[in-house]
Amino acid sequence: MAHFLFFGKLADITGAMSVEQPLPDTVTDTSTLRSWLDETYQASGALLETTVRLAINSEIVAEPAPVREHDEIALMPPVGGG
Amino acid sequence: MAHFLFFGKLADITGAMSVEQPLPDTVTDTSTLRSWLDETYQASGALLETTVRLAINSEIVAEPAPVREHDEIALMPPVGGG
Amino acid sequence: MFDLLDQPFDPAEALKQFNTAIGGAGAVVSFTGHVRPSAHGSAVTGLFLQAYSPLTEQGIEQAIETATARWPLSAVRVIHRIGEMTPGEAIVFVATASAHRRAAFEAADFLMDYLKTEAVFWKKETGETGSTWIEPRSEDYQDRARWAE
Amino acid sequence: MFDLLDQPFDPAEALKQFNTAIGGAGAVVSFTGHVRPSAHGSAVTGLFLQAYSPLTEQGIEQAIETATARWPLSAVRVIHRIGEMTPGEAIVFVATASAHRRAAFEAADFLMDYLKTEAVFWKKETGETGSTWIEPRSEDYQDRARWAE
Repeated sequence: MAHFLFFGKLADITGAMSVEQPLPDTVTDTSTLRSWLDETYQASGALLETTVRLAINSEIVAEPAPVREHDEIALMPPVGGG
Repeated sequence: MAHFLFFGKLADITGAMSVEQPLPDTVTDTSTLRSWLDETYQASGALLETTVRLAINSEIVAEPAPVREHDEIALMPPVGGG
Repeated sequence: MFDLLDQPFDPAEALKQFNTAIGGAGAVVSFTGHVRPSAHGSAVTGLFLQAYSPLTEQGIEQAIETATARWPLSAVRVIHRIGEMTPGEAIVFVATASAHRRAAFEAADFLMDYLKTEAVFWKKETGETGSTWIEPRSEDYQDRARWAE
Repeated sequence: MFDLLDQPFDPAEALKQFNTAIGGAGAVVSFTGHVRPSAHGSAVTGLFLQAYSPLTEQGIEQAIETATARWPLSAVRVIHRIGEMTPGEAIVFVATASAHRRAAFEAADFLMDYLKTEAVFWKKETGETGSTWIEPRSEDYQDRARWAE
């Protein structure tokens, strides 16, 4: 199982903020991951956008990066507080 | 009588912050005023400096400007608070 | 130095506490961001701030270190709210203390630009016509770009 | 909007009062100047601030009007001490409120540059080795020149 976190507007698109889900064998890196997630959640490309960054196990990664079972994978749309 | 106010470091030079004093007949404008005051208080040119501005009756004046008996004449070295 | 709070706080109280620890600095600058009562002419009823720990905290602590290395600061304080907020409440408080006025101003300004564009938060505004996720405006990114070395 | 005080005041209390009157502005910046405990490596024991009423008040009110015309501010507050002060006490407090973060920062910065170089005050610092009248430094005049239109 991988642990997915959809932050900000992405949770509205996927319908969940936190999801535990096994990775299919075809998903080995962030590129195949994004395509699979975008299709699974019918996100119409929202999860493919370069403005959406990925953090794996609490570290923002330069893509492509490998993904593995048991990773915590966060999908982060543009950030900003204050 | 004119009313003289010496602000900041100028009071240390003249020995007084506030002085009532008649204007001599020779003093008719800010130029003759400065020379007369500088000599009277042995200020060694400190009252002639262009960084010392004059306010007459609570208004900073462009020099030369006329001076008269009963004026309140303030000699103001460089200002700055905060 | 930095706190993430899920409860309201009083920025004046934060300034009072900060002033007890400024180590003789002559200049103190504070910035407070409050939830606005309206946006684009329509009433705002609430704001929701989401963070991602520990990424959010790590990023802000790094930004404070950057500010401290770049300007001669004797103290820095950052408080940021998360969770549900109502109009008027303080979202963010930044205070800087320095012997130098410009350093205190610039460091507070720099930290706010970081918080607005790079700090790991997501912000949802709720109004009369529903909820919208708010992203930084282009002005925010331009402000942030002023500090590139 | 502006007060000249001959008694100590608490800048945090001033911020608290200011925050009650910011009219829904999202951004509040405050600057506080404190009497430094030392200058040029030697202890400061006191600071004396002299004003010339009503010139001092008129000038500051004019500067506030200039700031209000130049930036979209919903509130401005300036407090300035006169008389004898001791290290740590607040000399000056400036607060600005705006819907726009940059406006609040710039207006506070502008008002401080005015107060440092053009406000009608004279400042005498007393230390272990006697008293000195303090005039603005060249940096202060350079800071002030940034706002020339």
